[in-house]
Amino acid sequence: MIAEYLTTRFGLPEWLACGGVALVQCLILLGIMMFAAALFTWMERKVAGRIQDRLGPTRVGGRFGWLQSVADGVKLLAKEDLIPGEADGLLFRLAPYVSFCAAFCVYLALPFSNGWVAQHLNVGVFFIVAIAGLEVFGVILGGYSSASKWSLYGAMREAAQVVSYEVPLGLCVVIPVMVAGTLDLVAIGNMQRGWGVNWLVFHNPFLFITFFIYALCTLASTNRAPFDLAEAESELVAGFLTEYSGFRWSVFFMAEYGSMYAMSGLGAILFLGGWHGPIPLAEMLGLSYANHAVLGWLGDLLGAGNFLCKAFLGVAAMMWLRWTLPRLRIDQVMTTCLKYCVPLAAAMFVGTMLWTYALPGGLLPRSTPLGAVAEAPPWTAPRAARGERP
Amino acid sequence: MINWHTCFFLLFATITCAFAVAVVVSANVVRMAVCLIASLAAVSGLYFLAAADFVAAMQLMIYVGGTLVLLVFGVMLTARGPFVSMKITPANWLMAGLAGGALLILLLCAATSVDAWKTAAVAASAPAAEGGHTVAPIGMALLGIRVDALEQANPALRGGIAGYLLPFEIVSVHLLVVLVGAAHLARARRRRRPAEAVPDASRSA
Amino acid sequence: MPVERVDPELVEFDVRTDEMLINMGPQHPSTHGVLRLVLRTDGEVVSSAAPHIGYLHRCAEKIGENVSPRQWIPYTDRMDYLAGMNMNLGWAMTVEKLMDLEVSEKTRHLRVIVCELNRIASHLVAAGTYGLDLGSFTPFLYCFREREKILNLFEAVCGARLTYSYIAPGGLIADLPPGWLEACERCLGELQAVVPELHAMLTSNEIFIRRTAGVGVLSPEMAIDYGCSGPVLRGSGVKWDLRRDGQPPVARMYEDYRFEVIAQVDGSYPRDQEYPPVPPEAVVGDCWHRFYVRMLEVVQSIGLVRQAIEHYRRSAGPVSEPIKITQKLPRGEAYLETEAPKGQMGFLVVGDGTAIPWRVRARSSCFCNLSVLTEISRGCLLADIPAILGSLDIVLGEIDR
Amino acid sequence: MEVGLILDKLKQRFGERILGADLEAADPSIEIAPAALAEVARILRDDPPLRFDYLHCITGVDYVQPDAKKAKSFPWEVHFELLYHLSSMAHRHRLVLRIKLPRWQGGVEGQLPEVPTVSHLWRTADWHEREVFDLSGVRFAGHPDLRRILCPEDWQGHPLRKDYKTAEEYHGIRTR
Repeated sequence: MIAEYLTTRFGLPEWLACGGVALVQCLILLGIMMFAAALFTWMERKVAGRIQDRLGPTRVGGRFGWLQSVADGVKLLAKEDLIPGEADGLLFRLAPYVSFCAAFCVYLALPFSNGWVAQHLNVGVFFIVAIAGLEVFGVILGGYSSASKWSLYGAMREAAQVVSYEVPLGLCVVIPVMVAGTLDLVAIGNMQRGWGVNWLVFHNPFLFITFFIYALCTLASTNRAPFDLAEAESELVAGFLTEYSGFRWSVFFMAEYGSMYAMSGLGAILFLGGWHGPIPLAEMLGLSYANHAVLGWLGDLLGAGNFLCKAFLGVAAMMWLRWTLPRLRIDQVMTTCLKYCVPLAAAMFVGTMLWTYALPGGLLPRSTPLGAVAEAPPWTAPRAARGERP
Repeated sequence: MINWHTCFFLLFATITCAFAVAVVVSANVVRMAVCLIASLAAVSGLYFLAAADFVAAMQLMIYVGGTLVLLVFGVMLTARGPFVSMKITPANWLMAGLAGGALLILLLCAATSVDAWKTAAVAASAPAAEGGHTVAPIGMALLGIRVDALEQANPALRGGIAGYLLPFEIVSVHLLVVLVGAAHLARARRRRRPAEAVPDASRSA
Repeated sequence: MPVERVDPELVEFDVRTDEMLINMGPQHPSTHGVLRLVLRTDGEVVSSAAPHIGYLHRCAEKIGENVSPRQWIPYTDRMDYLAGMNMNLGWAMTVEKLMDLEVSEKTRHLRVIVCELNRIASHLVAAGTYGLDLGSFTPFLYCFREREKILNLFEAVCGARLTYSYIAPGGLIADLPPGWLEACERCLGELQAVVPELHAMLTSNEIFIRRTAGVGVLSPEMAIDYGCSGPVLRGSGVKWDLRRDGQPPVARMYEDYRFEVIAQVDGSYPRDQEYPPVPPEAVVGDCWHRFYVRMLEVVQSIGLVRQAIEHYRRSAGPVSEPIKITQKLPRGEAYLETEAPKGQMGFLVVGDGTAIPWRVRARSSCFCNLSVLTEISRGCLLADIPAILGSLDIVLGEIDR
Repeated sequence: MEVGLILDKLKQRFGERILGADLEAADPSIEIAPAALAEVARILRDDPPLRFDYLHCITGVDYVQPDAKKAKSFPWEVHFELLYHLSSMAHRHRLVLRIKLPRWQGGVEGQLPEVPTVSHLWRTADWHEREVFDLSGVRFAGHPDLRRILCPEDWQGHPLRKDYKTAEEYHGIRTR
């Protein structure tokens, strides 16, 4: 939409306009991811401090130590980037960026508000689940190329865990998609408009339990809290991260925080009504495109705020878990996946299927009928008509 | 007609071919696996360009996310594992080159003999439907609805194929059974030799 | 749970991987000091764990043959540096046994106060670092916040926070400063409140139970055979505590105190305090029980210190002075073991008539407790090694001496 | 059970191999011949009325006065002594086994005295014997894995011997 606005208004050559738009979108997403990573390093220390009855950083730049993440960044940049002697140089350098790209690509298909999405994919959910599976390569390469037994242990554990948790994650993601009838994230988000009751998580009891299984699988697949076996300090020193230092180490951590934020964002859209707050403020205040374009845009902005808060709360919950629970053993992690998550998710799948079959309209009166064909946001309509692609 | 479409197409095509060659050339096992991952990911990029979203995501998930993770596991778990590098003797090179070259020539002839592909112009303005929307038709075809003949006037022609759901399910169950059997057979079973009593660690450091 | 093999004759390997020899230590976050474990692992399963010690060996016993007993006290502090008072007590009482010295009532009660407080501090460190070994960071900070309060009390008594050298052969180097007893009672009150929190955070935490119950099971016979002592022995259900069944000098020190020996005898712990129930998966002698015994002993020690404060207030007279450096030692031998937080710490002194002992020997409890590691960690997983090692609660200063 | 009774019981069974006893000392002890250690230890552990199931520690004491000046006033004759502190949890009684050994085997400097091992009776003896071998220099026949436990593997000499001189340097590091 912006692309042909630029070509008509400023007469820019067509390819420059599209290239510029794509570049701007990537920069915005990268900015969000960097800001999120910085915010979370600061927040992790504060949450840990609060839980452990201490203050966390207070003196680094101002009262609440909010400059702590910048200080960390500078420290990591200044630190020497050493590569172990017999390490496989090329793969050692490549690993963090593979992990980071996988975490970044998830943001491409993630809608922040109605239509505010970098790449409006028809297979949004499926694309995100596929890309989330690639992050494990960065870890495996990192572990193997550090050429030390400990990192190999860490890499193998992480790979086994993430790969085995993709199964229940996929199942949990399919259930809301089945209820919503489409893979397109924007459509799923639009379906949950109106009061909080319309959120998919309250659609039926099975979906409610699925949300918690999804939370568990996200914890495991982003290697957090009770499942953080890869860098289990007490056993494997730092797992595959042992040999990394300085900027490469921070790229790995940005990837981890990025994928944490993205997965909790996906959870927010699939289960917690995406960019719709519990109270439909946008309709109440009349911020819709019907009245005026700018008002509609403000409504979307409010929606984006909603979405960011929900994802933020998801990450806060992950941190809260990390500082209270001890770590699970590798075989316990595997048994929880195989013996608890997968059968439970399958049962929820069957339950939801029967539920939608028995009560097509759903138990509660819904503001928007489910399964409706995805209504693209009004201003993107013209682009759909033409065959032109960026 | 230079636009992003052709530019990206060329980029992905070169990545695929280059890394495919790299797989063959490289000596280190894990580097081979990484090159294979790169080339298959580039193939998925090609699918995206051809507006086949579903197939592209499927490629990413099945090939890159599934098969190659197993491949890397296999490389890591084998006895000498990731630290082995294979020496390739000139004789092997020769034979491989011959076989590869012959196949390449065959493919090129086949490709150029199809007249539909001859005119470059046609390729440039392929009818790329916006955003793909291929998932719903694929789903319906799976269930047996003739997607291409949907707007057909007389209803008789609309149906007609039994759909691919049943064979699809049978094949997947079959594959599962085969894999479980293979895993079971692969388990090395041997009688415990009396000498191999539980080693008392304090005797040997 | 160690990997059970259904049919011992048929050895089944999923994927034939060769065994890997891994060095865990001497610099490793969870070996509680400079201990090197050579692990032979087959995938995640550890087939044998051979500890290598001696990295912190200072040969304190050789130095003991050149200095007088009074001057050797600082060396005992540095053996189990988490329980300096108990080490001093052991050496002081051994020399008193050799010289047949008797200390005043007031000194005896003051020694009980200080040693039991040090036991609480040592168990708090054990509980905190055990949480760290299993991955939960928070209990560590709660435990050390409480331990700081006890260290402040010790600082008021003898000026040091870790190596006190407070108890010397013959008596104590100083009496309590005024107002110390009230501060001590306040601290005990706060400690009493923290114990249920620790129980909630660790003992009855589902994941903690899953990680420790049934792991590293030590049978009572093996515990006695390997000479284990303290919470490791009591965790295996052997009701043996030197404070009650020790040699006469030690038993006399605790004779007018009411306390329970914490050990699970025929299925139950002494019910003189409320504590979370024993989970069904926990087997007597596993990591969970060793941790649990330590947590219950903290409450016992709080009770003991309260009683000792009462006795101290009632006893009159000065605190007895320690012996002079030039004090002559009678000819003969004396061996005495006292109940240190980690186990039975034994000292042997051979006097030859001069002021310098002829031979000094320290028997370390962790030395024997560690020797069990090979036996109980056979067939466990790699993640169980820190769990088992943490439950044995070893200090390398004491092992290597 | 009184040490005197234990002494009589052992004397009946082993006769002259029980060399003596010191019952009045703070820790009553019984002295036995080095060769008889294994059997006496087995009886002490397995005999129901004795039941010494807990071996506290094994200590090596070196009785020699290296510098000549004090040699005259040296109260003991020159020998090496091994002390086994035993106790029984069942009967709550304690005993010290004392074994007198020549400082060097057959008087030859550097030849370590030999004593049968008891590590098959009490598993804790395994490490304690290794420590006595490492620090005091006594060889235990039949010990499964007699290596140094505290000093480095290739350390010269036994530190707790009275006439021990630390080597000038160790792997190029000056020790004195």
